[in-house]
Amino acid sequence: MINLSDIPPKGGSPFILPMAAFLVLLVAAPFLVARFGLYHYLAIEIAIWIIFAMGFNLLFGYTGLHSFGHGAYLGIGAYAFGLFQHNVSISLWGGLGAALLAAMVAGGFVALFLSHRRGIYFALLSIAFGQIFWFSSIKLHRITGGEDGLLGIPRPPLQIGDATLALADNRIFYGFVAALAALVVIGLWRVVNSPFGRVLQAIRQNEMRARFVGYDVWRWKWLAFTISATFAGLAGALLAMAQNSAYPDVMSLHQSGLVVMMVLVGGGLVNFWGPILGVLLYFLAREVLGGLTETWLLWYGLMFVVMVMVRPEGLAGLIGTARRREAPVPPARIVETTP
Amino acid sequence: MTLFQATGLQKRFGARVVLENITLGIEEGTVHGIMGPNGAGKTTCFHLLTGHHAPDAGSIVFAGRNIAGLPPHRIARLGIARSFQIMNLFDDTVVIENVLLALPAFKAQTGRIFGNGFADRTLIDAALAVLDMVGLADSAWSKTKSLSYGNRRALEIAVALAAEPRIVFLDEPTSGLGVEATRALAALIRRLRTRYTICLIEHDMRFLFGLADRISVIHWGQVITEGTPAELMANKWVARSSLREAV
Amino acid sequence: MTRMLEVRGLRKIYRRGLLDRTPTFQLSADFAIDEPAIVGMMGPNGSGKTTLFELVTGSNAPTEGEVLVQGRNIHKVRTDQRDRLAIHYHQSYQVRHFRSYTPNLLLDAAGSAYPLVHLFDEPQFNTQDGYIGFMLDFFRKLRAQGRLVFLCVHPNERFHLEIIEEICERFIFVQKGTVTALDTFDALLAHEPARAYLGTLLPGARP
Amino acid sequence: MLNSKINRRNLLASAAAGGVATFMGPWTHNRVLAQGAAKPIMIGTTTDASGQYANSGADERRGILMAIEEANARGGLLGRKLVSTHIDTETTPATGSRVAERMIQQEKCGFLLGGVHSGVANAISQVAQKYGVIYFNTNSSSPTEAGQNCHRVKFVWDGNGTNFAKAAIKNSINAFGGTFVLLTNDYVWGHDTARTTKKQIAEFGGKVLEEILIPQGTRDFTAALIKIQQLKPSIVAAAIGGDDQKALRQQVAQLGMGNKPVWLNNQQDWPDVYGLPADNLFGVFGTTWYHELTLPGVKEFVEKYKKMYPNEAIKVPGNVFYNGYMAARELFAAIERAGTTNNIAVIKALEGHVMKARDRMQHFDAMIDARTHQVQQTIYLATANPRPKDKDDLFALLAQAEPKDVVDLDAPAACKLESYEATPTFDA
Amino acid sequence: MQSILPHLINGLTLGLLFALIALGFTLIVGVMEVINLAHGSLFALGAYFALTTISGGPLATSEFGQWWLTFPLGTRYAVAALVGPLLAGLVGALLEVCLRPTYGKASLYGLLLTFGAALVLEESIRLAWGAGEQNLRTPGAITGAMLIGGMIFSTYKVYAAGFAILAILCVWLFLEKTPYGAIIKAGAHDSEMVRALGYDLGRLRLFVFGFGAALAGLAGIVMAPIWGLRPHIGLDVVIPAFLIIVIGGVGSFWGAVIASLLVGLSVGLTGAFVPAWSMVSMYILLILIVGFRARGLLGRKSALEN
Repeated sequence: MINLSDIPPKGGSPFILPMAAFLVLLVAAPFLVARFGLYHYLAIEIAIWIIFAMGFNLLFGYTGLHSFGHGAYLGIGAYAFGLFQHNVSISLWGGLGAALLAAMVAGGFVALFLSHRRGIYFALLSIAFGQIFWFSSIKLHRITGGEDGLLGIPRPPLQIGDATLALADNRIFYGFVAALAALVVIGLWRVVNSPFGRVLQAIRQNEMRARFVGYDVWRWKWLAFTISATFAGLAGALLAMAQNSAYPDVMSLHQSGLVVMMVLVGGGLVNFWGPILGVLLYFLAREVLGGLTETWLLWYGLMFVVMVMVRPEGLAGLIGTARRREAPVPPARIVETTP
Repeated sequence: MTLFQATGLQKRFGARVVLENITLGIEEGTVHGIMGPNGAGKTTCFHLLTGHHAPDAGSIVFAGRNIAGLPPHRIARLGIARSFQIMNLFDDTVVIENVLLALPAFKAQTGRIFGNGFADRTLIDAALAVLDMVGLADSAWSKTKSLSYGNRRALEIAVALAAEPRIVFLDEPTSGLGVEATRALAALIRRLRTRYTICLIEHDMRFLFGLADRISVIHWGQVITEGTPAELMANKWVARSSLREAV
Repeated sequence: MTRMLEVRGLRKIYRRGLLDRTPTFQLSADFAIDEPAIVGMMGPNGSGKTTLFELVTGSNAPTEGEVLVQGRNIHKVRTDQRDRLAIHYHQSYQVRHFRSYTPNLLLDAAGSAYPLVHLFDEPQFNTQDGYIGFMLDFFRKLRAQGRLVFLCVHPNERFHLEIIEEICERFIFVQKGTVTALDTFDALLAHEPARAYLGTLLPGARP
Repeated sequence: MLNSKINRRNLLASAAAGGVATFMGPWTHNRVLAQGAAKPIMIGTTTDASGQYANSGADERRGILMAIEEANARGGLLGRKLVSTHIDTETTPATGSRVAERMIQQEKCGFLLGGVHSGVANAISQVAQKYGVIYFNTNSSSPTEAGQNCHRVKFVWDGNGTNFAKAAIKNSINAFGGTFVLLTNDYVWGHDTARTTKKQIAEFGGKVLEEILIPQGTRDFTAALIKIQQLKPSIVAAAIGGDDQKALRQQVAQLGMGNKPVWLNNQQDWPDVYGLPADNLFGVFGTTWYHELTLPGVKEFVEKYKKMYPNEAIKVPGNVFYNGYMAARELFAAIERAGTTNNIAVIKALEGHVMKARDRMQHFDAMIDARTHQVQQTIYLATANPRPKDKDDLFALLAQAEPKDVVDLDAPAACKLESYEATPTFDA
Repeated sequence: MQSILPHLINGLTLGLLFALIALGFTLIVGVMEVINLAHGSLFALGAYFALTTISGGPLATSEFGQWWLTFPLGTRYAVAALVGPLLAGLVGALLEVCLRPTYGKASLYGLLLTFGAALVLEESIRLAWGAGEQNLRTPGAITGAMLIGGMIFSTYKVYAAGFAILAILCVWLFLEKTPYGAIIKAGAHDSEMVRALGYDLGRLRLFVFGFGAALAGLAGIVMAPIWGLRPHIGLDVVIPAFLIIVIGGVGSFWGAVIASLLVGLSVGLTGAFVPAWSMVSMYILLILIVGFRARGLLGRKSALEN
């Protein structure tokens, strides 16, 4: 396996080419979708899934914990946001705060059970908890609206100081989501390169060694799970705003499997940018293939199978292999460029 | 002064008693050897001493404190470092990162979720110094995977030393090494013995007899005998064996 | 005073099958050892040494008779505590596999924290590595601590006999299921089946 | 069958219309549209092609397509051709949301039709309301669709749980006795339907012995069936949907429990029962239409279906197809009545509109309720046909209820339609 | 007061059927340490192939088809019960070939590949047989109902449970009492040893995967008359199978059987007393058991832990 973030020459500095490319893409997206005959709402959904997938990859790719029930925290965020609007007050920041808190608490609770487990037992328990959340979201229909979903969730206006910006229009809302996505991606880039992120990666590489070097692995795994659940909660809140509703389906095993698929196809196991590539590929494939054939999932599934067979590192791995042919950075320079 | 004292350790796995009544003491500043034939329980004993397994009975006192049953990371933070027999490194990264992760100065700042873990020049220097001790400073920025077998062994030791331990446990450091590398390793341990207390599990008895101050022999899950190399050599059957040439 | 080990009217009969009751192998033993000692045991392959060890440690049930370790019938001791009375070492590890059809709840406690009888089944003696010396030290240490040590050897080199002579105080010779206790090394050498078994290793015989 | 030839042809045709737009981008598309006065009216069919209601989704879509083809054969609407586009809503509300956004924003659809799953229908209608695009919920029978979740732009075409319960309970108590066990799917539709059922039972002097909640996704009903045997009710009123219903039906048939006690199922959608053995069709259930109704026009309608879809697994039209067809046809009629595609004008043309029984091939006139936007129509009670004419003749009709007798009286209070002013104007 | 006995019987029956479903899954997991998420799709495939065999499928109108349809349903059903698993087994073998590049890599890859394969198989079923509900007909002799202690039980379910017991015993005997079983078990514990003994590990894996897939197909044929048959039924199957494996402990045959019975009992009993929670009860069971026993009931150490 290739390292997720080979020690970067400028270690953790956000001023790098891929970051610039990502930000440009984020800004250009509304124009690009129109240019390719797609629609704004798609750009919103992609940006939300980027937040979700990137947060998920902190757990999946960086810490090496294979959660298959992460959709649950997306859903919890969405419901928390909606319930806050319905029952507390119409407030953007309040709703986002509630969503983050709810997902963090739920993730933190589940992580108590999961952190001591490894491999398939971890995966299965994560599925079991995900299913229970999913099931509860349908079962508690008095609160959640059951399988019809929690409807009529408003998009509260964005208030910063005295300035107010209505988010009802998809274009403006996209701007808001994109800004958050940019913050999340920059933030995560800093996190994975920070001492904190280094320890997570060390745990992925060799849990036993990390323990004997003196890290309380259990606590670190708990933290990673909780943090990534919190990111999912943020994505969930934005999704609730985008759809004006919160639905139980996003919590289903199927959807949780999708994010794993996206992250893997994109190359999240080997590259920071992998999840973004995966999300883009999935959504574009769905729009383009889905517009041509109703059996697009068959083709996407086939592509996925072939990918796992021949190129399990995913898209980013493909790009990475091409790049690694270039000469490696001389070590001396790496040290020197750090202040 | 006895830095590390294990008394009456017992370990069962299901119905199987793997270790029985293990008692050994390690004096500060010495090299203590543990030897025994294959399958005699050496590695399990090692796992017990370093906290990988908790003993079913008995006590382990390190610097006046009973550490039996503590989780490995707590034991590690008390100043006990170990290497592994099956090499156990952070393989997806570069050599220096293995050492960095073990530095107490790095551990102190792992709460930082922003910023660069490698921006701190003093950390890098400290890690390089440790690598230099085992002769790996030149490979600091190479991929861990690309290291030769002998260098990986050296890195195992470097990771253990980076934690600035009071006692270092080395699990069969010579296994798989050639004559030349073994000799280099012996030289390295001789250099280290002035700074650390060392406990070595070894299969290679010549290596051990040449280095250790005291040796415990483990067989059938028990300490069957113990003494200085000279005391052990006094036995006529030992004197008849090829060990005689080692000392 | 209780005897260290008493093997009383012990018989083990293996039969061909459930229906065909023809005995295929029989072992009978009747001996007692009162004091801590190092006992050498010998006998040709298939003579029943390992069966005798298993019977003494309680991992094999006798057809009749009993084995008393310090007065306790080992077959009536809880299976998870039998190794506190007698223990069977197989080359480099310990055998702790017991079978009993009576639940442990109904059985007695061992009443000992460390095995009283140690049975070493053909330890690997190799002059090269020096472990012989450590092992012999260990046997002596056990004896000094008041334990009974059985040492089963299958001598095929002369130094094996040297080891036996050096360390063993008493001997047991097993031949075709018959167990003979012998008090001294000389008695062993005088025992006719033993002589036949040792053959060329005997002092004075031509190698 | 979803992917048989005729369907695929339609699919490709619509893909050609939608697909071209996809690749050329809306610029090209818009330029073409801007030039001609005869720009086509885009109709979005938001039917499920996968998931739990894939089969029903395909059937209602066939109905919609048949109505479109008829309208185009007559020269289109207001001199404009009708072009349909379809995207799979996957029986998933979140997908419905996205599909609606795409239909309106990218495909420039002026009208959306199709919906079986109430969650999907709600998701679509929320988006539709946001843009002011008229949406026809063709086949979802949750009472909330015309109650708390109603919208100014949404019209609900199917009879709902309340309608069926009202048609069935009184008759059943008189005929079979008054002790009930309720089998309720543990989600919104199940609970809503059960609530009405309980109310009806109380009103007509029946008694509920127990309500057994069945989680969605239940495959084995033995535990519930054992309980029913132990409780010995005279009637089991089941509100079980989709796949669960199919599994239940097979297991009840296996046990031979289909006749005693009497089973009152809610509506049985034709695609769900078509092709099943006769003993799977026990009990009394509701429907809005049947292809063997002895009413004028039915024969011709069935012939037309057979001609258009000769290779379908479903050989005759059923209630789901019928709803899809009728909804689309009435939409087009309303556009013509309004003389414009302006959404408010079309909505006003639809509200309160009375559809003649003869046109709808039902026993009584139907009406689009202006307060709830639900079509109030004839409800038929049916049971398995003991003497079928042919293998498609599955139902024996027992009775028909007049719309006024089965209307949901609570719905208008629950339904708060948005005002015309609060509904964005939209011209297709 | 309702009697609890019928519910216990029902729970155990359900458990046996779950065991039948999980049988092929546990075999593959045990030997190859691959979580086969396509298990449910192979289950569905087996039933669909049987369906087509019974009805004659595309050949129904040909001369051969007409001749075939003259046979009584019982005969055609019996043939279908052979053909279905066989074809499912072949698809399984094909899947194993696709899996080969993932051997020696993290177990995640095998799991993901089979996840993709499940997607592909389900969509293929939809293409080939349509999205609608299908009905697998069973011979008259095993349909209908029987009275046990005053309660009606489905005759078919009793047969199915009996068949499940038979299948469990056959697989167990095969694993325990035949040399093939010995090799397969050796493969589960130590693939090096299998190689050292001179067996072709590739062929062994192919066989085990095919065999496991065939068992899945067989379970599909047995379960289809009870659960019905639709393209997406795979998910209803693979999740219980997955849970059972983990509750029972990876690699333990009897662990899986015991776990199946536990899951059956929990679903059956909650179905009787708190029916709304019956579907989720198996997850709660999993959390309770795996929460306390890291490797399930009878699990041993496995590469899947990493």
